[in-house]
Amino acid sequence: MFRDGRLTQLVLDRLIWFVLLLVVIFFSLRTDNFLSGINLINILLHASVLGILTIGQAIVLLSGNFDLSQEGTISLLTVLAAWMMLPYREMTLAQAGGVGWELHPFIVIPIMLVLGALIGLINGLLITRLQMNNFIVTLAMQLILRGAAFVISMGAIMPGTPALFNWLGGGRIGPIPVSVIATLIVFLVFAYILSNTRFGRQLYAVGSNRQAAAASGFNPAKTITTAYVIGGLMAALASWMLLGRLEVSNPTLGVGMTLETVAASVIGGVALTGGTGTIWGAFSGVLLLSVINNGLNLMEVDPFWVNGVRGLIILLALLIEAQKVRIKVRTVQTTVADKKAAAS
Amino acid sequence: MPPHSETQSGIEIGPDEYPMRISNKNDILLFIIDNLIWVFVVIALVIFSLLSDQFLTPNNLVNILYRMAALGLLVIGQSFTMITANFDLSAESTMGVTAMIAALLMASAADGGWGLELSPVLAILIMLAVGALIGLFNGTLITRMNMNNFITTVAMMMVLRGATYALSPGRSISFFPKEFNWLGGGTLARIPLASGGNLVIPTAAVFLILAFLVAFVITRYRRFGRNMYAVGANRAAAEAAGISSKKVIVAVYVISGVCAALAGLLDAGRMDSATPRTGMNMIFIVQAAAVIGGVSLFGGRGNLIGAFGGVLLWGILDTGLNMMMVSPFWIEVSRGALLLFAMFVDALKVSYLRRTSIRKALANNPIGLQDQAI
Amino acid sequence: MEESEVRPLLEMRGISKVFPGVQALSDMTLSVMPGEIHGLVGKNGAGKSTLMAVLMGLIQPDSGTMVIDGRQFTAMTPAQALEAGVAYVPQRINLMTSLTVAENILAGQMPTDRFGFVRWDEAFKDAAERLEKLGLKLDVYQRVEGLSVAEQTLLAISKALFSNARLIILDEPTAALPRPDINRLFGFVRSLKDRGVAFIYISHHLEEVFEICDNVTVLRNGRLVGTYPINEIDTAGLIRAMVGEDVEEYQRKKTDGRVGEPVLELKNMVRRGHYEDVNLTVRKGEVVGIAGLEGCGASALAKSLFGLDRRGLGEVTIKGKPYTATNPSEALAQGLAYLPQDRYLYGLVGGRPVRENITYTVLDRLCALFGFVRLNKEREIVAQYIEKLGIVTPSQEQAAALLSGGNQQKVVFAKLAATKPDVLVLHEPTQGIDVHAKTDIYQIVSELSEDGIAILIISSEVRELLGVCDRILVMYQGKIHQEFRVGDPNTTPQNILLAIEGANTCSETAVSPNLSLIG
Amino acid sequence: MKKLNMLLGILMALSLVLAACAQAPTPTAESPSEPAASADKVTVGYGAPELSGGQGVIMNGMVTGGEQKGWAVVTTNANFDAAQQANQIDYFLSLGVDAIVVVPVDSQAICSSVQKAKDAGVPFYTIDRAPIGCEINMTVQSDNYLAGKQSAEAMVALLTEKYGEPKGTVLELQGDLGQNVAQLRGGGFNDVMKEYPNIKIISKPTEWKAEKFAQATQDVVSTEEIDGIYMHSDCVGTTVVLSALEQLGKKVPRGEEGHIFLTGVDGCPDALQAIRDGYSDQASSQPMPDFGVVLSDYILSEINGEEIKEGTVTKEGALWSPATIEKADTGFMLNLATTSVTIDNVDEPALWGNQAK
Repeated sequence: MFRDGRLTQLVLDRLIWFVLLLVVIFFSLRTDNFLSGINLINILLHASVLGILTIGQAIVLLSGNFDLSQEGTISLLTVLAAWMMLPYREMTLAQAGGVGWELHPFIVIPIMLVLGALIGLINGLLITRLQMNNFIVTLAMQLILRGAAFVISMGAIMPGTPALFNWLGGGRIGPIPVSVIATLIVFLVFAYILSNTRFGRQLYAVGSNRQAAAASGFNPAKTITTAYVIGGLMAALASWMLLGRLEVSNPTLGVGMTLETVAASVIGGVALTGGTGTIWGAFSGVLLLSVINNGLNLMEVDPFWVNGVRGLIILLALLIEAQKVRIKVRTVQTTVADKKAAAS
Repeated sequence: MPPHSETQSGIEIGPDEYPMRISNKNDILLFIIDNLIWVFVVIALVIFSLLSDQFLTPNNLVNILYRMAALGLLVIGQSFTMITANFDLSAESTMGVTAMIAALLMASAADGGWGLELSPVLAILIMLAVGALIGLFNGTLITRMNMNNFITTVAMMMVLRGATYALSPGRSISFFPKEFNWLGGGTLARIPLASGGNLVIPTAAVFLILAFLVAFVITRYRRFGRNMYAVGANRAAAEAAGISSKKVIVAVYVISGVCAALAGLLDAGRMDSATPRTGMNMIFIVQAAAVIGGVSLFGGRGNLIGAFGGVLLWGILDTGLNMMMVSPFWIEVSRGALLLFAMFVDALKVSYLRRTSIRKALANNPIGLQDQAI
Repeated sequence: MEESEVRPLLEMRGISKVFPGVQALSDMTLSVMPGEIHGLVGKNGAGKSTLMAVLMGLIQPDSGTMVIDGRQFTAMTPAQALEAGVAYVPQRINLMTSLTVAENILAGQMPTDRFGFVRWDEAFKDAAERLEKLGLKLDVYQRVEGLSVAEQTLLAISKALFSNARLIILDEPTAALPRPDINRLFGFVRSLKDRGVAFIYISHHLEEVFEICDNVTVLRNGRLVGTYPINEIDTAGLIRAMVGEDVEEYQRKKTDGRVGEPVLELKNMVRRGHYEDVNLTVRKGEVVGIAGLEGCGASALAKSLFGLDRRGLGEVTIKGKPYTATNPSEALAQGLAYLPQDRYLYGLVGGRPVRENITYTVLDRLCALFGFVRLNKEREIVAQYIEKLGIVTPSQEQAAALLSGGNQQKVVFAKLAATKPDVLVLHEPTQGIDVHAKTDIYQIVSELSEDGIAILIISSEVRELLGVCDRILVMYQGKIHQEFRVGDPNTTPQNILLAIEGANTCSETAVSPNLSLIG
Repeated sequence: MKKLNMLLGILMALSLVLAACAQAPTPTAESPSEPAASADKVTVGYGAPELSGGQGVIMNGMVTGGEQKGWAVVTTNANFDAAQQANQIDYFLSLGVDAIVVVPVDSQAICSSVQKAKDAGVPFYTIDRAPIGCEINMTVQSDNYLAGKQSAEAMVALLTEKYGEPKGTVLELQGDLGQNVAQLRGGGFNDVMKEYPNIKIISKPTEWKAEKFAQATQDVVSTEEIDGIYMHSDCVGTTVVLSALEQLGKKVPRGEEGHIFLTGVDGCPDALQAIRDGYSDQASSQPMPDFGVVLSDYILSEINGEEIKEGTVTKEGALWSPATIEKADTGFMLNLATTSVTIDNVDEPALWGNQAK
């Protein structure tokens, strides 16, 4: 069974899921209603926005780049959407109405998506056409976008987005939140796209060996740009979802999410160097993070300690996860040896 | 390091790690291009002194260094780790936690401290030790446990920040002995100016320059420094040359930890207090400064002088934008735009280098594929 | 003194290593005398690399002992191996590309003054001098990424020598070297041999083994076949020992060059500094070889044709239609496929499954609406090629990097063949591939040509060209220097080698290959 | 060539952006060209700790106060970063402003800057939070600790009304525990609650992040029996928490079975609206816009060399009046009254939440 270490590898490739299981067990022991249906839904609910974002981040990472601009996109698009939809209100302090266009959500949502894609396109072009450093470009983009969000909103919140708009973020089908269903669908779609479409192939090829990809007739620049456009689109989708759930825009929305998405991706086995990792891996990372956040909310932890504990758990998860590398090395050696045996 | 990551960004063909030979025109040109960051610094200085007449005063210029001291120390630490192709995102929290620990050690129980009321010197030594320990821990996890350096340090960042909140708990601690504040807040000298008034030279400003000099000497003129580059450039080859990459990596994390502790010392000394949020959200700016300065995110490239330039540039932007009285609502946008602009000019440099393939390195690497493929 | 003369520098006895499911080495014995150049041959997977890994301390043997220079080891660490004076020069050069030549040479031991500060001036001087001793002309200030493959190989070998190694393992050192460099290398190896340094020389180029080695050890399936003094065995015998049965040299059924209309036509191709007035025609079903030294313009020509490099002036037509491709995708679209020399860098995406690697070039044809790949169709095609080219892989999903060299090359072939090209340009198609796989590759080539594809082979292995091609063009200094039609009486290896060297015969270069070819 | 054109194009675009930033419409600042601190014109430097929610209001208040007097008010934003705030005060000093007004990011860390200002002879004022451990000219604040207490008392009353005795479970949505605003608002609340052992407090930190308000509410309310929620900031919280409750089907108006009591500090417009609609119960409203306006009077009088005296200050129709000025060891302290807003006084026009800009 273990002869060629396939089973071992099978397990190792999915180790993160076992880690996840461990964490779940831990929390269900430490808290009462952790495993209650409603709470499981909560977990998925929190996994939704982060999940959508992480898809974008993971795809950009797979192409061998970073996207730090996503959280800026969220700030800007949430503010912009509220600003376009809400009726004009004489600006009471700290709280603004819209610009007065009162656009219908069906107009606003496409605008958001287009803008998101556009931001991604700009990132992509700057990085591929001009060979600008992806890290800095997207970081600068983040500053610009969030800054713009503040300029538009003057720091004020804009509450009361229309119900139609909120459906994605806040609506429910039976007991299941729409956002959860939507997120799962998006994950399915992209998992399929990455494994079964031309783009998916190009993404992995470009991410793991750019020269070979180019020599196979691919166009790395185009692929990377597309990756960024998807990143932007996902950010836009996430903005829609988030704003729909909160029903109020706030220029500080999305602060600090970049780290979370990158963390989720990497925990899920997406390599920062590109080319390795899967959407489902990223999904497992997202789940792990949201399980931890949720569990800590249910546990009676000293509020001062919450973040510390959170970090600790992630650290432990990584520690377990990391052990596979050693074992893997051995398995790979064997497989190679097998090949050699087979060859001779 | 994936081949494309290199071709991605211009600045990674940054300043050379070896002494430049100025033998012919090309080399001089190359030298300028390689140190483009300094051109940026000058341009920024000129622009802002045109826009704001309070900008180009000796005191203000010195103060830029003074304000960037803590950031600068973090950049040094980060550059060390980045040269070996690692990240240390926990640095910002290390800075916070060490400062807080020192404060707790010195403050009386009445002021929310631990009531030990240690002498500043002792406190400083301890905080540096703690910094080193954190670095050691990071390094060990990453080298011995094969944990991904990025995500590990992110987790550590959370842990340490949490610890800072929990230790304080949540409160700031202030009013330290003069000796403790000397490095961060003290002044070294007052030089009377012809224009009247004094040129005040803060200790921190001088210390920053010294620190960068030392760091530069280490990375260029010590074996350890060269081993760092070797490990970052090609870990396997370094191993083959008998360099113990694990030792080197652990060492750079320790250094990064100590630098973060020093940053904490500077910050706490300057503010005369340690807050639970000390250092929060600095890390990306730190990395940005390093990268603008030509330190590669993927190891083996860049030098500390360049990184210093990066720090200066950031400081100038910060000061300049504030002094131009740009509305706070607009300031972030401007900062981002300027950053983008710097990157853009840098990109121009690379495309120029490739056109006139002065350096075979560029002719060889397959950027060309990408261009034609479009 | 006396016994140290007779005492072998390296003695490996009864080395065995079992990986789960495979006996990688069983009771291997190897003994190398000081100043001996010891050939180590065997097909891929015969256990050469495992044995070397044991010697390098990378793998701990299950049983057996090693005696290096009188010191006995049962197992050792890489550090110990280095310390004992064992150095390894891998086939794929492993240098710090972003650092200078000097730093690569002195890595880990930069000269320092008494305060421990690195002395750069001395470092560069020292490095330069060391290279000088080897007769190696390299700019020590240059970054390695700026060096050519050949230069990098030489640098890597020199590095091993600088680390005061007593026993140097050369793994396919000549794979990417032009003849003059090979001669320089061999000359150098011999000079060291006289100083008592021993070499283990791993190569698939048997003629080189005959040229340089004193003794040769043959492995098969992890077992020792035998160790022979070089002058007591010939090529045929060696191959027999490696393969286990007689394989006569491959001979493709030659087509007559005149039949079949021209497919690929180059007219007055000029790219200054690379090649000038190149005119050549490849006809349907014809296999044309290009031989020449590194930098003779052949590889530049091939790269330019495929759009990996600027093309320069001149007219190219495929089947009469003007050929205008400026990048690989256009090239493939216009019917020209190229098998790159470095399959690791340009050929394969190692991390991805065989299936994907094979279909990269034809995705568009496989894609339905919205670029969705029709998977079953894909699997079909892949299965075809796996079967047709006899690729040995446990499944289509196997990561390409885990295949043996020969099978990897076959995958690249499949990738190209899948595009159903009119013209196929092969660059060193059998580099670093074992004898068996080579025969397979030749088989594939001839089948493809029978399918009517015009094939252009650039190779440094003359016997290979003689075996496969209808015509052999020799390029020298950017020009087509001479043409040989296979079957003509004057088409002998010697003449071709002479032409490659530019006709002006310098004894050493002309003679040494002869020896090997006669053998 | 094409490439070059594109480069130029982007170059143009970027320089435009830059221009935009340089001459950004800065409602608060004079154009950089003329020296900020000229003899005739009074310049005040204002340092905000951040710009979202109530802080934006306070800044606007200061700006309007200054503009009424024809001053130039230079504004900066420290983004929660004490060191950054110190930098910005340095800039003020090098600009030679006539007075510095700051909402300290950190009440203790500010003191080093205070010292600098003293050395430079520039008067120093703080709003919303007094410094701890150093003396300044004046602080205008409405007691955050008091605000917390008010919300706590309201909550206790509501719980008593519900159960006949003070008991139940309350979720406390905390701000950033690293900032003493959150500490004061939490402290005031918990000090009151200490006296009622039967009231269980579940505290969750949110770092003022709307997402975290939502998540904590979702997680806790769906798994625990929650009677009430106390928010350290109803500007950030109200809408978010209510929508979270709605999604849980627990958004029930006052008086009906299963209504969850909602109290908070700030008194933002939407909080008041929620009170009107019957979903929220109490808000401790601070006269944020008035801070700056009131302070500007005292700055003016000090510039004119008048002394600030202790005693009570009254202003017609202002909710904060009567206020008291007392001399604390951190300088003069003007405490503006905090109003506990309930359904009874929610329509009071003087509430800042009801005022238009």
